[in-house]
Amino acid sequence: MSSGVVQVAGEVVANRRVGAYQQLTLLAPGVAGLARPGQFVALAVGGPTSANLLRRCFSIHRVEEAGSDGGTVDVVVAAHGPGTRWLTALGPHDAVDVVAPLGQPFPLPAEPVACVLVGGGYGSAPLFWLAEALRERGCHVEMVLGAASADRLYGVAHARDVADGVSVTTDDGSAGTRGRVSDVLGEVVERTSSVVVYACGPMAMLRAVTEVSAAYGAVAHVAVEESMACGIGVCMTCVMPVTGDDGVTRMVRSCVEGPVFRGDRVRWDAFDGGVCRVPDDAVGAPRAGGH
Amino acid sequence: MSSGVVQVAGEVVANRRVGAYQQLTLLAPGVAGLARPGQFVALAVGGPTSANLLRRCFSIHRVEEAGSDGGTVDVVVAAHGPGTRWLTALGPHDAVDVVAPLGQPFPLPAEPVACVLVGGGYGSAPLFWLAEALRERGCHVEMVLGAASADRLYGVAHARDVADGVSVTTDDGSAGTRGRVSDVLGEVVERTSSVVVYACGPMAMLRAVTEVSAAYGAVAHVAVEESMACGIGVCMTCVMPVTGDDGVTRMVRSCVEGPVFRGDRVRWDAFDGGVCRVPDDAVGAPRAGGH
Amino acid sequence: MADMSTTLAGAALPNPVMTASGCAANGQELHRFLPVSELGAFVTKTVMRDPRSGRPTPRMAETASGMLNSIGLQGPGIDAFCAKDLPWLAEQGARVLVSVAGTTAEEFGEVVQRLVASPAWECVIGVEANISCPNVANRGLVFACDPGSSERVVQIVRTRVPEGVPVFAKLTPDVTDIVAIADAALGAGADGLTMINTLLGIVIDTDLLRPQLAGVTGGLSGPAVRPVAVRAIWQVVAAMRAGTLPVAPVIGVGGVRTGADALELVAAGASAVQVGTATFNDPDAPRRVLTELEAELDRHGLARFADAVGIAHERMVRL
Amino acid sequence: MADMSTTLAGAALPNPVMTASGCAANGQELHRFLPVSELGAFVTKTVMRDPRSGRPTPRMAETASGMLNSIGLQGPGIDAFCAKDLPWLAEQGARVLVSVAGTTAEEFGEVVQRLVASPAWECVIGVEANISCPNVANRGLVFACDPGSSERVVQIVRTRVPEGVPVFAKLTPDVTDIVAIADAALGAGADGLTMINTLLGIVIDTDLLRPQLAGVTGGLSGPAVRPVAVRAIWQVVAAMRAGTLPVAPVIGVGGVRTGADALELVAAGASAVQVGTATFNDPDAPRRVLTELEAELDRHGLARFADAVGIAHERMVRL
Ligand SMILES: Cc1cc2nc3c(=O)[nH]c(=O)nc-3n(C[C@H](O)[C@H](O)[C@H](O)COP(=O)(O)OP(=O)(O)OC[C@H]3O[C@@H](n4cnc5c(N)ncnc54)[C@H](O)[C@@H]3O)c2cc1C
Ligand SMILES: Cc1cc2nc3c(=O)[nH]c(=O)nc-3n(C[C@H](O)[C@H](O)[C@H](O)COP(=O)(O)OP(=O)(O)OC[C@H]3O[C@@H](n4cnc5c(N)ncnc54)[C@H](O)[C@@H]3O)c2cc1C
Ligand SMILES: Cc1cc2nc3c(=O)[nH]c(=O)nc-3n(C[C@H](O)[C@H](O)[C@H](O)COP(=O)(O)O)c2cc1C
Ligand SMILES: Cc1cc2nc3c(=O)[nH]c(=O)nc-3n(C[C@H](O)[C@H](O)[C@H](O)COP(=O)(O)O)c2cc1C
Ligand code: FES
Ligand code: FES
Repeated sequence: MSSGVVQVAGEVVANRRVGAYQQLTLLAPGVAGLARPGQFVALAVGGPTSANLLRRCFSIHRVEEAGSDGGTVDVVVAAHGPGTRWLTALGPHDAVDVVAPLGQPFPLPAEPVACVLVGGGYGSAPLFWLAEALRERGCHVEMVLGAASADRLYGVAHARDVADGVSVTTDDGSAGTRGRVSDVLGEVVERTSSVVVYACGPMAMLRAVTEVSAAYGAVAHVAVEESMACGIGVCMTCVMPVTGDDGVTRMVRSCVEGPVFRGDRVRWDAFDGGVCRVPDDAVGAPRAGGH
Repeated sequence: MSSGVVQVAGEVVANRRVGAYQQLTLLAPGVAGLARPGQFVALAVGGPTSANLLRRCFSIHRVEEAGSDGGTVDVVVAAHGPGTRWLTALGPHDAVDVVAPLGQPFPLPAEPVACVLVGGGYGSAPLFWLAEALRERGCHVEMVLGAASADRLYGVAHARDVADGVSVTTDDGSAGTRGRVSDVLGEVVERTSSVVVYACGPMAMLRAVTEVSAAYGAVAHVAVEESMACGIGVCMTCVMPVTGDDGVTRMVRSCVEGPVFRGDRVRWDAFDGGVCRVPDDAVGAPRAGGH
Repeated sequence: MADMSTTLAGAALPNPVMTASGCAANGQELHRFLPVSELGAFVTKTVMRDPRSGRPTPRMAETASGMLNSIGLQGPGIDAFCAKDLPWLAEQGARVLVSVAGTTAEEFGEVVQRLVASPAWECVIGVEANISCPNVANRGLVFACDPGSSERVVQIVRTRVPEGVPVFAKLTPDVTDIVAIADAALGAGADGLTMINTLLGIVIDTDLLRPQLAGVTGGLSGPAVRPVAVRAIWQVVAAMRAGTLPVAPVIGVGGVRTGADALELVAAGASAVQVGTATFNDPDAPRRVLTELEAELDRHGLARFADAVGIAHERMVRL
Repeated sequence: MADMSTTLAGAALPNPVMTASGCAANGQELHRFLPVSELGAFVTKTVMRDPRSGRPTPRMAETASGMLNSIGLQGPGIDAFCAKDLPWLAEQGARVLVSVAGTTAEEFGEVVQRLVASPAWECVIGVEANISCPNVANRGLVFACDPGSSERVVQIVRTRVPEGVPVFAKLTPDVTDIVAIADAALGAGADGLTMINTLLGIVIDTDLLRPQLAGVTGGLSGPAVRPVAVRAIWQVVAAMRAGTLPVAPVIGVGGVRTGADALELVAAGASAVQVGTATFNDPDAPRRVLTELEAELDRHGLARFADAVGIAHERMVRL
């Protein structure tokens, strides 16, 4: 576990609309120097009278190390419930308490191999500085960005700057290839002889990406999005079944041991219909009668 | 009960510091035309994610009837707990839900008599347009404004514009006479041969004003400030013992039957140490054993 | 637009949204904001036999997403209620659910007897027995904390209310086993249940370092308690569906502020929903909740409100 | 600056603020934000005999000023706890209140037996018996819902914990009469009480129209429930002061987010305070609560924390 985490009284520097999302730039001294691609921030919402106690988690889109101001962090937020609606409505100088960086980053390859970065919807947000980090290491980087519709794609133009190739898919065909990222991923992996795939997006997409990657001989690192109450590892709400190096499945916390996991270690068979069961072979699984 | 009340989505037009207070001007279409001096507004606080459900009540300081914008209402707010802190921090264009006007206004005399208006702290807020209304009727109007210290006085300069004479007291002597409003009130009533005293401020002051007024032969109308959960007469939290025309004491709702009561009708004997007991002779008072 | 009508043990209502007892007085004040006839039913402040002054003040404390109240059942008494309040409600065309209480089981009976004799009785679509109030005969213990006391009250009330007019027992959540209390009430003849009354709570005034309410304890209400209300409804309705409790309609109450909140109670099994504390925040809340609930049903493609009642028991994931 | 030390049935603590069981894991994660040795005591996640995977997900739902959780007591089991977690806490210089549970009274005993044998036992300043968990021998009914079951567990735990180390029984508020349960626990040898555990609740997911938690019910916590915690503490401490319950220290927990919140529980009678859900909002909450509580005591001119304990019972207005 990385212990490089801070809690800071942040402040909104900018809040701009990007497609269906709001991109927030937060002044958050100390975060930029610690953060790595794949980690996330946990933001308090609603201000001092808020009825919403739990923090909201967002992938770090980019960081800017300190000038005199201590550094900023960017997140890309989809307005959904009360917390994200509050965040997306903030203006410059508004206060936001920030805990960051949290979780495990994407592991970077030791060698300059070819990689494919796959993002679904706002899931592409953390992939751009990952692409930069990979290219700095001499990796060939291609991106596959998908979404339900064109306005829900994030960062296609940016992708063209940081990647060696970009493919786009939309469910409704309003941009790029009609279909899902997993429909085109195999071809990209094959063409680029990629050995690593990085992905961030909805669970169903991550599962498909894992399967396609495996079929084409690549290892997938996926950043998951489980419902989190604390984000810092103390509440045990964000667990999911993941198989360890020892071949044993445990219910692990996606906030501290994830959010990035090897796709082939995630027990996708346990996820169904919005519920994740405890596999019978998991450590401490309930015996008949349950607990 | 006046039925002229509206609920409107208000908006902050201005919020300026005045001494220890913030004076808020709210765009609140429809309120100005209905309101009379002594009535109050009930404001929702904290916005859509608020944990503070109950409305906060404030005396109407002034109203401005519609230009094209539907009219405004001013309140003078002392920051105290979470609700008033939220309100006093609002800026132009911020939204505030307004229910107003509420409660019974100060009764105006049928004849052009001499009157004294007594305000304690922000309690002076509703007295200025009352003074104007009284002077329009030809009344001689004097004001007595008191507070703990000079910064907690509200509207002394304004008072000089709308009243025929102004006395000031502070507990610490930082402005005007050192002492309480009730210390100077008798002299003013006597000098002006006033027959009516209007007062707004803390309970202890209202009680003293009532006693002094009676001693000098004037009738006191006092605007009380009881803890209110709804402000509209449906919750029964804001009751206090008041004697009716029939000589019978009842626990009446200060939000609909008040906040203005004849001082000599209020059962001051029931108030003690921050608690108001039910007088034994009140209608429905608990018998031995209680309820 | 979904068909919003609902039926509660024979009482047919055009829509399922009501006020909650004690949160709308007896209608006249709220009527300035929303016509009481637009409500599925208007629920009166609990009325007792004699006029009551209620408790000393302070009577309320704000809490996180809720409030504490200790009104002490202040009211004019049943005779004044029948002479003034009920006729006024009848005149407005309101459907009225009258909430009654007594400090003894017999007093409940007396109140109902006088109520039934009221010339305005025809506007009454049901009687809600507020058994979540103190029983002087049992050390002031709340009737609904004890199955036996609950039974006695419901029996008397049911006997005095004419057939065809349903009786609802209003339960407190402050019990170890709410299904047992529900069972006692239904066994004694209640036609339905109202759940939940407030939770017992205390707030300390940290300036004065003493209880903020003059009466020390108060009832906790508002969105803060909604999960407890949903749970109580769920447990009782699950028992009905499992055949271990007689089937009867439930009126849900507790923490409803929006249409989505109301839908939670309905999906858990409530056939109607009362809006209480939220009315203090927004005098228009009961009407707004109805509009929002309609929109929720439309969004889910449910043609009839009745189709949503208890739906979460069917859609529940079995593990 | 007030003297913040407190004593709990012989355990002397430098200050009265603790984490709450299950809200700070076993310390390592929180330690990144605040040194666990600065706490009055660190309260561990409830540990059981065997490793447990806990419940399926979703395990949590946000509620108005609170949340619902259904973790299902996930944990590594007592052996791993003694081998790894407790030594780590001891190394940091933490004073540890170990929360234990079992699905039977005997399992409680086994857990304690192994705990006491741990080489790191010396950092343990007390054992908290989480009797607010399901008893398989009694249809899964929570131990603390029944005086008899509570008694049996406390007896076994008290027997196995060496003398001089206090045992606290952690009670659920979901009972008709919490004083009766407190009486059973104290009668069986508990040295103190921890109040309160979560309230049973349900949230319906209004998109899916089914319970949001995979396990259907969950425990409600956070500021929403604070008035219930204060009331529970008040009732039990009032009974102690009235001589109808043995006098014993109470650890208060439930909805504490600020120093003023903590002071509410203390003034109602708590000799120490745990901070749970608020830690999810602010990882620094336990330390901040302590600082704010000190400031509150200074503001009131109270020289010693102990002077504030139960003060509201003395300042209460007698009507
Ligand atoms: C590691 C991680 C990275 C994420 N990155 C992004 C991002 O870059 N951009 C973005 O728009 N969203 C992101 N999300 C999802 C985002 O956290 C949720 O959309 C948000 O918390 C919902 O809050 P709300 O108030 O709108 O909804 P509500 O439904 O009111 O939230 C209620 C509670 O549930 C939790 N919750 C609800 N949905 C989710 C979810 N999908 N994931 C985790 N917790 C949830 C919230 O934290 C809160 O505690 C990420 C989530 C995780 C776990
Ligand atoms: C008729 C009337 C007129 C008032 N006029 C003014 C005014 O012109 N300017 C001004 O600054 N204040 C005025 N007050 C007092 C003002 O309502 C309270 O200061 C304010 O509600 C406190 O809210 P809070 O969030 O700061 O405090 P909190 O203590 O958090 O409030 C908690 C709850 O208690 C109620 N409450 C607390 N104090 C009071 C109080 N003194 N009176 C009524 N309810 C209270 C609040 O409405 C809220 O529901 C008036 C009160 C009444 C009843
Ligand atoms: C101020 C107040 C007064 C109440 N008075 C009564 C009452 O007289 N009779 C009754 O059965 N319930 C009474 N209640 C309880 C409500 O009817 C309702 O059951 C409870 O408040 C939960 O619903 P809510 O969260 O929507 O308010 C009262 C509640 C409040 C807040
Ligand atoms: C996520 C979570 C997990 C919890 N786990 C436990 C537990 O293992 N053992 C226990 O005794 N209490 C547990 N609790 C209850 C808390 O210790 C505490 O009693 C309760 O949450 C009320 O305090 P709060 O409002 O400060 O959170 C848990 C609470 C939460 C929110
Ligand atoms: S979100 Fe709390 S442990 Fe992961
Ligand atoms: S404040 Fe609700 S009746 Fe007066």
